[in-house]
Amino acid sequence: MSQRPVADDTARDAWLVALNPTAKVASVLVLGLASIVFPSPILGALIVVALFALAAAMGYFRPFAKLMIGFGIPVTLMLLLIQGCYSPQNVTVIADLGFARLGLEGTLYALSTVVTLLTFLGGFYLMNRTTYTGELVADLTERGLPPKAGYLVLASLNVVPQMKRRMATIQEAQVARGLDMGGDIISRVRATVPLLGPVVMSSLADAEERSMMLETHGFHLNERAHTSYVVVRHATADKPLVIASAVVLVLSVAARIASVAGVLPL
Amino acid sequence: MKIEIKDLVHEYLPGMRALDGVNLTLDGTAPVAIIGQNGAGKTTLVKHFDGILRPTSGQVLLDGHDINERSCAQWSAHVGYVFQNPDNQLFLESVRHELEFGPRQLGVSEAAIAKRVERVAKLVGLSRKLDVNPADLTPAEKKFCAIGSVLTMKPEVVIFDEPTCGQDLAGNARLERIIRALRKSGRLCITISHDVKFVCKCFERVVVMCHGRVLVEGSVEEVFSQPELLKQSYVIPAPVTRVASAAGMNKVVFDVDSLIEGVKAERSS
Amino acid sequence: MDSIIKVDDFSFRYRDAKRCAVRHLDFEVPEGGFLCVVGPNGSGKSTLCNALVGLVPHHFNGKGRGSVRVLGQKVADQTIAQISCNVGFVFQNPFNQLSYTAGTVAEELAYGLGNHGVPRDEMVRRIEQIAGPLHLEGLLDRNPLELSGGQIQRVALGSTLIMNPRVLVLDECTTQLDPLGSEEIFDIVKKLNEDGMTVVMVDHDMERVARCADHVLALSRGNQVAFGTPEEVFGDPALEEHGVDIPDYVRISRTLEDEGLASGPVTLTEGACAERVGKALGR
Amino acid sequence: MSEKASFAQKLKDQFSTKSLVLIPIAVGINLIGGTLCSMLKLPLFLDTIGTLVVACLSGPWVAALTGLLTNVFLAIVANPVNFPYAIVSVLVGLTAGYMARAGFFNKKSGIVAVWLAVTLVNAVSASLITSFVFGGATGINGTSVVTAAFVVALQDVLLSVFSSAILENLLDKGISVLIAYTIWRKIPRRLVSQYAMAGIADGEAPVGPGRDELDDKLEDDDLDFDDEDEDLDLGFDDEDL
Repeated sequence: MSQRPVADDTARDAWLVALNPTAKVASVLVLGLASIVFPSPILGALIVVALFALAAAMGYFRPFAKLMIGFGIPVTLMLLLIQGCYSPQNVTVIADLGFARLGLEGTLYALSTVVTLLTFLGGFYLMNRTTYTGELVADLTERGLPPKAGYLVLASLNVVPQMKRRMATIQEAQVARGLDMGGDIISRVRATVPLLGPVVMSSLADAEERSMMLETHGFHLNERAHTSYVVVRHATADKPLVIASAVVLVLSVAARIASVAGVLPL
Repeated sequence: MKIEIKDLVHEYLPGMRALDGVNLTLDGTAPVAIIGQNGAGKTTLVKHFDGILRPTSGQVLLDGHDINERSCAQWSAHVGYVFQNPDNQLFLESVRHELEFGPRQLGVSEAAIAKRVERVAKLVGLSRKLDVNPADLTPAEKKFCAIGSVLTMKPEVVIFDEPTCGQDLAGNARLERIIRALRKSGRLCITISHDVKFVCKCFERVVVMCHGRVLVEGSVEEVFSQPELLKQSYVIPAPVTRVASAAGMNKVVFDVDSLIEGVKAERSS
Repeated sequence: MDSIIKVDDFSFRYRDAKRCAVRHLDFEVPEGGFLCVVGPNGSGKSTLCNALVGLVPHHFNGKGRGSVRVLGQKVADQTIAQISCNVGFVFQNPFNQLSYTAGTVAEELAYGLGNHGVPRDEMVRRIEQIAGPLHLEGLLDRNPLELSGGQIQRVALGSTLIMNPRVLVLDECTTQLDPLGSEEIFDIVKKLNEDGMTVVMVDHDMERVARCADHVLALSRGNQVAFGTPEEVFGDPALEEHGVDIPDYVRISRTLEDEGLASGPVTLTEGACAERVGKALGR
Repeated sequence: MSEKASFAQKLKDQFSTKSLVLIPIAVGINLIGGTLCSMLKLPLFLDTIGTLVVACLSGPWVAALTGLLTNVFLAIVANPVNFPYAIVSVLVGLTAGYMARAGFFNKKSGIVAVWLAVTLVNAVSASLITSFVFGGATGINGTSVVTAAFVVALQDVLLSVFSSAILENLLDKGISVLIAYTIWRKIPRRLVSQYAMAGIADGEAPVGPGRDELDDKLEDDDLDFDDEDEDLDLGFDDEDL
């Protein structure tokens, strides 16, 4: 998600890219929450279908489907087994598998959990594909996030690829000194220290210089609000999107209350 | 040890040739320097000498054995490689442990290890710092610690990647001494360096690389008497060499003493 | 000319250190000057650089004596952020000079400005201003972490120059670069100096030092062993005894003189040195 | 000074610039644990080593923040399933941090205690989340299969989840703690002293930017290198192996 999306107005996903990053995050969170609150898996399932449609429209259908199915199928099977067969809430038996009986309540619970997970997974995937993290952090900073928190998020994200490269070099350096990375499990566990040790040591040394860099660049200044070079996008669709999500959430809460009160037969 | 390289090609990504047909034979004990711009393929080339990288095509033979016959860890007993950044290598709690690490991986006896550590520590100038944590050493000392940790493995070939980076006058003098000691004990030293002054002073053979190929190869005199060719690979001759040629001296010189000798000789003739 | 940097009997010892990193440093640099600091490793060059930008004593703990003044103000009385508006600092490792918050070079350049609350229009203007001289125009949209060391070092230079400092401190900033990359950085610095920037540079390439410095400060084990013009400093035969390297041009002219082949003051450039050799050859 | 103010001060001391810079680095170390495991083909996660090292260096709250950020990251970049487990990482960071402060990381028996404590904290909190948030399985790793097997055998979801979590954590945290301890012991005191825990561990007050008198005793330091002028021989050839 650190990749900066190229601002290409003709791209199929230009519409999604142009949305305000915070609006996107908020919508995903609110819709996910709605799917949790709603007293049946139907809402979540609808949202997942909608996300599939959106992904297809944006031109990401293949990777999106691969991700959702790759995660969705095993987790569904696992939860159907665990909850569907062994949930203490099971009263209504819907099938007999021989070694265990599948209960309706547990099955519904398992399905609710799965669709909620898929809502978050899919929502965040689409958000990541179309949002530049720097823009999201700039937006959140403008909205009151402390600049130091923004630093932590961005630096954590950016440091990983560099560390991976470094680890590859360290691996070469240690193998050149005769470190055997094969062998039995104990020798492989032992090999973690020569590989990770230099990463930690040199990172500690780097931390010194990096904090010097931050200090000479005014990291500690907080008399004035920090500004950013990144342009935060705002679109006319931002508000309707967030409002629509909020409405879905409110309706879900209402549905949940109604269901608890016994008005709605779900 | 004899290193033969035949039509060596290496591609990090298909179609992107970092090495584009290198043919080279390194033999004997005369120290070899490999020079050239960044991206010319120097590091890629030497990483084939101990099997860190494998040829995409072509052959690398060490004493007649194909490099692919053994793993990098197995070659490490024969070919030592000192990386440019010692921080990527050092991880133990003392210099002594660092120096012992390599031979211990090779299964050398404790008595022999102790002997090696003592000798190598003296050579790299860390005898008095054997119990110091490498992280507490100065960057220059860390570099010598990394060099020492490879030398204790008693490799037949030693490869240095930019050893002079971050060294001062005293450090360079020590490096020179290490290179001499390696030669004296019959080992081949191969060094990648940008430091032309250092190369002229300590090395006999020079390989100039450019765009993944060997541009020139030969004795220091042969290589540095072809300034036009060197220009292609952005190698600038040492200050003394430049001064001598600007002053119109006939002889190619590399240090102040030989320049003075040359001046005397040309005056008397 | 006014002294832009004034170091007055300055000594400093780091908290856990047994000995002083620098002792009794005492020198001045005029506005627009080019000071090169030379000396073996561990002679206190980096400590001096850190003191000029206020990292000593604000970031590194320890005990100090004497004063370091930049633009007439004591460094110890200002914050690092205040000093950094006047003094730009570039050090050795390019990768540690990235903020790690920027996805593009342009953002990286603007990072310091953002912390000072400079509006975006001004950022854009200043980036345009410095991208040219630093040859960064084509790189502005690239990810800084994917650049080469030399390119990152130019970005690091840019991210300090964007604050419009009047003094630039360079602590071995070309050591990890290849000759072409370091020459590029160096040419930029030379140009900045010609345009009036005061430069303090630590460098191991003595020929380069002789070529461009107008002042040289030689340190050895924390002591100031020589300060003056390159002719004065390198002309002193005692310098090498302190472990300080000297340019080969100086060595050549001195040996020629000692051998009675050609006399004259020490030569500092390739041209002057070649001329001297020519003279010795009788041409 | 009131108890609360001193706690706030302590907290502030933990978050110095150096600690702040350390956090992303520690998150990075946590995250490359996975790379390390695939490099060495280890069936482990090793995703808490950064948190544990930081716990030793900078204390519980910095470690907790490291844990939190690690999971936030995994949630956004890899799979949102990781997000609720941020609580687990935070608790692990706090546990390790307070234990480090109490000196448990300084001796071998202490390490066993850290291992058990971290394992327990992790297993209990993680299985509560797995059971009550996810209904028993998340399907993102092999543990879920173990859990399913336990469910079939034990017929109890929470107990099964906890059993598989304990098994997984005993192994993974054991090795993580061991690696973190090995690395921690090798970090020189000079580097350690720059982070907040140094003052706490040594009982010394950090020296502020001092401009006070300097004792002018100039000790002649050790020469950096041995001064040997004669050529040294590696002398390997006469050595019998």
